[in-house]
Amino acid sequence: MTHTSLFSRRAWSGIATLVVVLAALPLLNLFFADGHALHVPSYMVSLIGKFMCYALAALALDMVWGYAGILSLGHGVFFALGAYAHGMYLMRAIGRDGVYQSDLPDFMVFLDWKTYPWFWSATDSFWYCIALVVLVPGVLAFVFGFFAFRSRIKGVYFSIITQAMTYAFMLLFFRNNTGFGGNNGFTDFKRILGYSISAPGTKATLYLVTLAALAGSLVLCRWIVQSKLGRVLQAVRDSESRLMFIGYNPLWFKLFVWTLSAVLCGIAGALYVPQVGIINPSEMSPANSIEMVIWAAVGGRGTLVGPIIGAFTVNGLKSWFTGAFPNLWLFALGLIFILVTRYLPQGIAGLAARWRKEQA
Amino acid sequence: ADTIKVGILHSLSGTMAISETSLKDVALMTIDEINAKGGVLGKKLEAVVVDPASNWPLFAEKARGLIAQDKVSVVFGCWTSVSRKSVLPVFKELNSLLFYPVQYEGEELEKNVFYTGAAPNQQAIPAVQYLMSKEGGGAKRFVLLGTDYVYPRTTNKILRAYLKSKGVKDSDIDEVYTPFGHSDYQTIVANIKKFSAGGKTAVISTINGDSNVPFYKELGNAGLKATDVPVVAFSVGEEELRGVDTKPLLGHLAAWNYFESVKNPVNTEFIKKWKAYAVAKKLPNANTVVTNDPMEATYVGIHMWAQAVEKAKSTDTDKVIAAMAGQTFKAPSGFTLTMDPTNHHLHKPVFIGEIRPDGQFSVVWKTPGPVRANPWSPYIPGNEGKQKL
Amino acid sequence: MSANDGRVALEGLDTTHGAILYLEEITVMFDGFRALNKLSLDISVGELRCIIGPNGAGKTTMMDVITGKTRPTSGTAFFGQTMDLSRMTEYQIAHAGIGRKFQRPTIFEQHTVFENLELAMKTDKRVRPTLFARLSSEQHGKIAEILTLIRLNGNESRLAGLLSHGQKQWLEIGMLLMQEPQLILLDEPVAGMSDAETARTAELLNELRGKHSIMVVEHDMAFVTEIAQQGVVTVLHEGSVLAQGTMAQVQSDERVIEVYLGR
Amino acid sequence: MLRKLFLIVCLGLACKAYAGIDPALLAPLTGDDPDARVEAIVKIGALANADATRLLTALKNDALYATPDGHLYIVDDDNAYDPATGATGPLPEGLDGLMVNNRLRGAADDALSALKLFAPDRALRLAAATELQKSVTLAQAPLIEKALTAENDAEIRPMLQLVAATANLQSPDGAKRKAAVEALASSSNANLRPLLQAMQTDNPDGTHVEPDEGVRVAAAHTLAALDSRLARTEFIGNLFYGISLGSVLLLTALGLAITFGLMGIINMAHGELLMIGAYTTYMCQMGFRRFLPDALDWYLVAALPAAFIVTAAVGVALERTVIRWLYGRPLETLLATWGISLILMQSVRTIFGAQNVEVANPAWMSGGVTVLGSLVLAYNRIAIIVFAIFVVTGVWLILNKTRLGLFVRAVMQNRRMAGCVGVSTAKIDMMTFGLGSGIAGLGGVALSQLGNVGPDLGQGYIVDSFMVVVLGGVGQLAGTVIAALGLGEANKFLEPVAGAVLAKIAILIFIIIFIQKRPQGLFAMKGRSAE
Amino acid sequence: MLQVEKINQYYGSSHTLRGVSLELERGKCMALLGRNGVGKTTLLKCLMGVLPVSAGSVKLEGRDITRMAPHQRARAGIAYVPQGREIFARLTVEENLLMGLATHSGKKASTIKGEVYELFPVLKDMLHRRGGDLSGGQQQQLAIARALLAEPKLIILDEPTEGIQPSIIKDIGNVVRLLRQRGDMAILLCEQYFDFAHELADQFMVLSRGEVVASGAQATMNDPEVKRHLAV
Ligand SMILES: Nc1ncnc2c1ncn2[C@@H]1O[C@H](COP(=O)(O)OP(=O)(O)OP(=O)(O)O)[C@@H](O)[C@H]1O
Ligand SMILES: Nc1ncnc2c1ncn2[C@@H]1O[C@H](COP(=O)(O)OP(=O)(O)OP(=O)(O)O)[C@@H](O)[C@H]1O
Ligand SMILES: NC(N)=O
Ligand SMILES: [Mg+2]
Ligand SMILES: [Mg+2]
Repeated sequence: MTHTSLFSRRAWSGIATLVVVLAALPLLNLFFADGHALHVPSYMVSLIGKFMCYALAALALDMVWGYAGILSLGHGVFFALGAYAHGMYLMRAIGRDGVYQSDLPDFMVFLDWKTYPWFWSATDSFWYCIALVVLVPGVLAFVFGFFAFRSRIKGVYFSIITQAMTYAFMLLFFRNNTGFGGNNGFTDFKRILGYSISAPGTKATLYLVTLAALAGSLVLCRWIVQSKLGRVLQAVRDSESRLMFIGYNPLWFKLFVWTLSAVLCGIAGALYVPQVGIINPSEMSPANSIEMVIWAAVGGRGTLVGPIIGAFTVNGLKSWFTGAFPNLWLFALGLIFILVTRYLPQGIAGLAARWRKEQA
Repeated sequence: ADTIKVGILHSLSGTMAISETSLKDVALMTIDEINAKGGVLGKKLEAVVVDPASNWPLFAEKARGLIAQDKVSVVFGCWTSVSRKSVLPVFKELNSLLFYPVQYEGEELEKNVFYTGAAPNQQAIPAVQYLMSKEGGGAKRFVLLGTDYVYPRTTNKILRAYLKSKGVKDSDIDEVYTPFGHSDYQTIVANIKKFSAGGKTAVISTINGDSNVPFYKELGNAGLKATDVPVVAFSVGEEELRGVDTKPLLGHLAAWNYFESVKNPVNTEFIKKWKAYAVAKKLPNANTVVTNDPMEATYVGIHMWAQAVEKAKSTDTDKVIAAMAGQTFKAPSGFTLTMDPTNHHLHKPVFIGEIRPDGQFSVVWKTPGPVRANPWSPYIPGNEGKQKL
Repeated sequence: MSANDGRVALEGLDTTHGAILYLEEITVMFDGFRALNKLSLDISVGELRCIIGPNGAGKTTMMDVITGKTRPTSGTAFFGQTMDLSRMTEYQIAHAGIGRKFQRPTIFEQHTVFENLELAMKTDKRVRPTLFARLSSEQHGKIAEILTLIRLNGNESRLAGLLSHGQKQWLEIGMLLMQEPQLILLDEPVAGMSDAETARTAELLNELRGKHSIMVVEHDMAFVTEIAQQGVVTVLHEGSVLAQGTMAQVQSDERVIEVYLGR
Repeated sequence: MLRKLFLIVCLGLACKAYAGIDPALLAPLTGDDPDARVEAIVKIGALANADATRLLTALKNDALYATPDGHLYIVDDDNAYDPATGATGPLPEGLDGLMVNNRLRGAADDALSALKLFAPDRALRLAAATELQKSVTLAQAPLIEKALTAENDAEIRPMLQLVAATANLQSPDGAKRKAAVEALASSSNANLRPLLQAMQTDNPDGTHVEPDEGVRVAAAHTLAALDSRLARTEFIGNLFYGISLGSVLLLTALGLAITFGLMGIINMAHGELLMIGAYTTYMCQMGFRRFLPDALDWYLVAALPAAFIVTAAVGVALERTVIRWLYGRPLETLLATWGISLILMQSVRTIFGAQNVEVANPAWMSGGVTVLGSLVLAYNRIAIIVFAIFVVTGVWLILNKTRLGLFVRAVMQNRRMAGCVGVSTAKIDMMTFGLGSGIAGLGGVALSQLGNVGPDLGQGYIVDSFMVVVLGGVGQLAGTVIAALGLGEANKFLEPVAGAVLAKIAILIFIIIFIQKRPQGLFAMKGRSAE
Repeated sequence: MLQVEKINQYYGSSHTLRGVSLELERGKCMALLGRNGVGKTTLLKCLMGVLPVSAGSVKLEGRDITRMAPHQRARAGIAYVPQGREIFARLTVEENLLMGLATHSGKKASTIKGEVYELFPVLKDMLHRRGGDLSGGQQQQLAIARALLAEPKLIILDEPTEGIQPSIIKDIGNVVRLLRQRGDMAILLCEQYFDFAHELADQFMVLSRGEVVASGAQATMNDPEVKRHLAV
């Protein structure tokens, strides 16, 4: 029915509690020394920071997949482009502290480049790069989506061309001559806006910004899917042609959510790069994009919260398993994927919904 | 604690598992060996194995976990350059130690890293020198064939500069790249054949592991023999040849700092230990295991680190770094290797081997003694005077 | 292309010549098969036109042409004097004021009955207005009114996919009414309805008569007789018009009896 | 193979049990001086007798051993043959393999091929003539002339004439050079290009490299003729490479065309089914090595049914345990099969190790046939093309000409109704997935003959396979075939121009653009039935 | 022939069929009547096995088939013409007809009897067209033809006249009559078109909200009591 509030009161309080808890982690890390009962290891904080970026990407993917039924197997490219856009600034911010002590990033010195190529111009400005974070994935998605949706490419056909797109970008970025550091990508960042990138305070700030971005995006996405536009999107998913016969042009609706999703994904990438310390073309490999889909599916697509849970669960398990049983973890993870599909068709969020229903 | 923890950071799954898995096993064997002799500083070593799954950001995460959570004193690991680059900032930030056992493109020197594999001058340049020599066939034209990523690109840049300095014209050099996982070498082999019509040609291959088999198969089937167009590879060793039918490869070359076929008591012992270990631990295909260069480099690295800890009487990073300088170790390659006091690279001998039908290499050329590494290739402008930390 | 492209102004319909729809010499070929063969037909403003004809005569195909689903191989189709339907997309045509009920009920199965009606409602259907849309009480009223009319009140929050066949038929008619189109195309609206329901549908159509132009395809002769009244009934056969006239005339036409009604 | 060849040579060159080779000639071979060793080989070659042939062949094949005191033996299984005395005995103490490198091997090759020109066996002479085309020097000209006088074979003779002409290109005699250049007008040997081109150039002092005007003109002619022939060969070569790549793509995609195209399962484990097929091939090879070493060359014949059965069984097991719960939820199959893929890969890694395993081409699939002078069509490639044709035909027949095929298509379109007309849908689902998997297994056999066999084998093909199936139009067998061949050809014609990396990027962009034009793939379903 | 005893069916928590029982003899035709949404289709689906029943039993020739899968029921001799036709859209008309023979084997499985073409001449003309391309009425004819080819013991027809032109409705009526006269088949006909049902049925049953509210012999079908259950 028409929904008047974004979330139920219980959901609001749940989200608020989670945000507070998550926000507390880096502060506990900062203010309690190692060994104190309340100390949160910085390893933990950086891990959760990374997961939040993944969660944002999964949330973005869910907007197109879960609601508009557009399965993208190429969201890695938006994630990576956002990361590269921010990475350009971070590379410039290294200044003369690189191994070649040059104004240019090391890989350019190595390629005998004397000046920045055109697409690097003005990237020493933080705000310009932040604009690129939004613009580059956004414009790519808009142009790609415009032609694809106009040609009425749907279903697997669309999925496969998104895969082709990310694959092509990966190969392009692998080339040294493309100007993005080849397969080593960008790494060894030193500072951001003048602050040391490895300083605890900087890390905590990045973490909190990511948390804010994630929470903000969740609210934004929720607002969108609860609007009439959200219902149109679901109609696109279920019967696009019927929608046309009642006077909607699906092109613009799809393009809107597709572009929005790409931008959110780009922002996720931009937040990811300073926290993880590297961006390289393998983020654009088809398998990485498929993994994003997996996060959303495990969490429960079409639920917004589900993909966030999914990203945390899958990556959390992966982090734990790869350390705890390095030889067997793929069995465990694979089995979990199979069991989720078999027994939790709506993903983890579906489990919660079922549980709630049973309570009622 | 009564143990000293050491981290092992090699991919056990994903694309790099092919190469890295055996390094993990060698590391474990070496640690057992040291423990059997009483450990280090009277304590046993305890290995912490993790799987970064050929995923570069995961490498960084795992490195941080090993250092910060597991509190390891040192990490042995990485294979690809990008994995090393991704963990570097972590080691610097947390001031810990990484031993990197694989040949690489150079252009790097870090206080927190010890490089036990070859720098370009310890592998690539001697190989080309050999090819140009009369013994090596007196090659006049060169195909630089590689997988499209930084290691081949960099190596080839250095080689091109080197060849130019030897008077080879640009038109006599063909640089060709293929994507990762490329498996169709028909066109490239045909082009090599065409190119070789113009004079004695050699192929310098920096093709990454997985593409090598299809490349060599194509080469063999197209009738290009090593006597016509020799191929020298920098990433093909005994381990890679285990998965290849070597009949058509006879006579093609590889350049390394160690071959399993090198005959000396240390190596015999090393091979014996490894084979016994493989059987004891029931490794897959335990009866056919082989040793190779990065395995030797791993072995050497762990021993040197243990020696340095004994010398420093501490596992403290800075003290160990100081103690590493000038460490020596009698290596399976038959030489006593020295850790350079200033550049964190080993002095290593260079061998060039031809592939034998049994998948081993027969050494056809070697340096008289260990060679000092030049991580900053002099063939790259601007590198002069950068050879020290 | 601009965001506004194709959104033909609602006021633009020019019906000065009294006709709302002209089909001229429409031919549709499917791999050599002529589904429509130089079909010419026109419908006046406010007219209720019944179309009958054997299975496969091309009735549905004709509706496909009118709504932009199928492009004619040749011929022209005009909505009013000025709108060339063969150059417009499905949503442009819908927006211009042609609504259609399909032969097989097509509704949004994953949406509730209410949402189906809400989506169909006549309003600005561009992205931004949709994003910020809020139902006014007037619009609420309209939906409630239609719900009662199609007798799905009480079912409004059920998923449409769970309705029975006949209920889906009604929902689709409801959606059509929400659209407030000038020209309504109904493809077998009473198929699968009980006799009582059929009678109600006839009633409804008789009410709508004059307010909208309506084209009805049906095989239920009782129903057609009921709604055609003294109006024109067109008989299609093999892609073109076989006969045309009042129901009585048509029913006694030998050719129509031969190919369609049977003896 | 080589041993047989060697025996024939022996028999051919009059087996008058020669007293052996002069030890003085042999001595340098065990020494350290590379130049002396090469010289020794040339001298031994000049002996032109059976012993020389046997020795040089042994040298080439790493069968030459020496005792620490420098005595040479040819080792053949457990026997040591002394080339100096001709005596055969048990292996002496301390025998060690002679260090042979490419230079020595090359010298032995040259010496041998000149010798083989006189062998009675036609195949040997042909091989020798072919070999000589690659490298022939003026010094060898008299030898070739001599061989020519004795040669009557219709195929070898013209080849030898060309070889002679090539040798004579460097002749000091202008007339001879001109005759040679003219004779070479019909050659397709790319190695001639630099020589002919050199004749067109000037020395630094302004004089012509080729002093004779007539020779220069003739050389220009020959060069043009050669170039056009080479261009044609290259074109045909690209065509062949394209078909070959296309058939590989096809074989890898065909199983997916069934599991994904027909059944709608986004089968991310398809690659792993290919891999299992390849590992089955490996197991067959190992089995033959162990139990039927004499029939090793035929292990592939056993591998085909074995791979089909094993992968089909794996497929059936997967279908019964996982996939069957997911019909009608296609997107979720992606998640489940991804999990399956992880498990299968890790299983193989645990059982066989993370490294690649060795699968050798059988002898009859090694090497290739030379056509148009210089184009080598590899036997394994030809075999795979033929195999692809067989498999496609088979699949087509099953799907379109059998009742099973009809049921398969019906079930995939409307599972519920198929049940209502009496088709056991569960059985058909199982069989269809099994068939698709089995065909993937056959694809794996093919791949094992081209590239490496390792746990990650499938990962390299999964993306391409999906592209092929989708480009062709999901559920359209003919589309899959055309798409595979089209991509293969496009790739192989782009690659020489753009390089492998850019060619790959261009192909991906092409796919994106192509789908814009045909949003339902190459063989789109049209009309109402497509909805 | 067919005995249905007190079957109950639920969609989730909504009780759709409430203790429906019926009995049908060989050679007889039963008309199933009821307003929209009362559960007619649901009942037929339960008989075919497409939907499970939560209680009650279905017997065919004395054999309990309650737990059988649809394909087993088809093999036991039930043929089904579903509402909405459900032809195989991408198979040709001929292949669709061959699917009707799925329960047969041997030569019989590949011969489409000419009778169906006599009954539905249009199918013969369109043998190689894809089923999904046919017009709605043509598809309906195809679905009926497909069911007849199976030579079932019990044929279940869910609104077979929907979308069919009057002359062919008459033909279908004739066929049903013929089948009934042949006496080797039981016919369960769900129909909204009252006159059609009235003309063909031997007995009838009216459903309302999942319950049998009236049933009896054909003669009583026109009773106002019965009609009341059909009115809106
Ligand atoms: N895509 C197509 N390919 C081939 N033939 C088609 C296609 N679409 C429709 N037809 C044929 O065109 C003819 C007209 O079909 P149409 O659906 O318009 O008939 P109709 O008059 O609506 O029939 P009905 O009363 O049965 O609904 C039919 O014979 C049908 O088989
Ligand atoms: N899958 C389903 N889930 C839940 N409810 C359903 C489902 N299918 C049908 N229903 C409901 O069950 C009731 C009976 O539906 P059914 O299709 O059997 O009706 P019917 O008598 O055949 O009607 P009609 O004459 O319109 O075809 C209806 O109220 C319908 O809304
Ligand atoms: N360092 C390498 N071999 O990537
Ligand atoms: Mg119709
Ligand atoms: Mg019904």
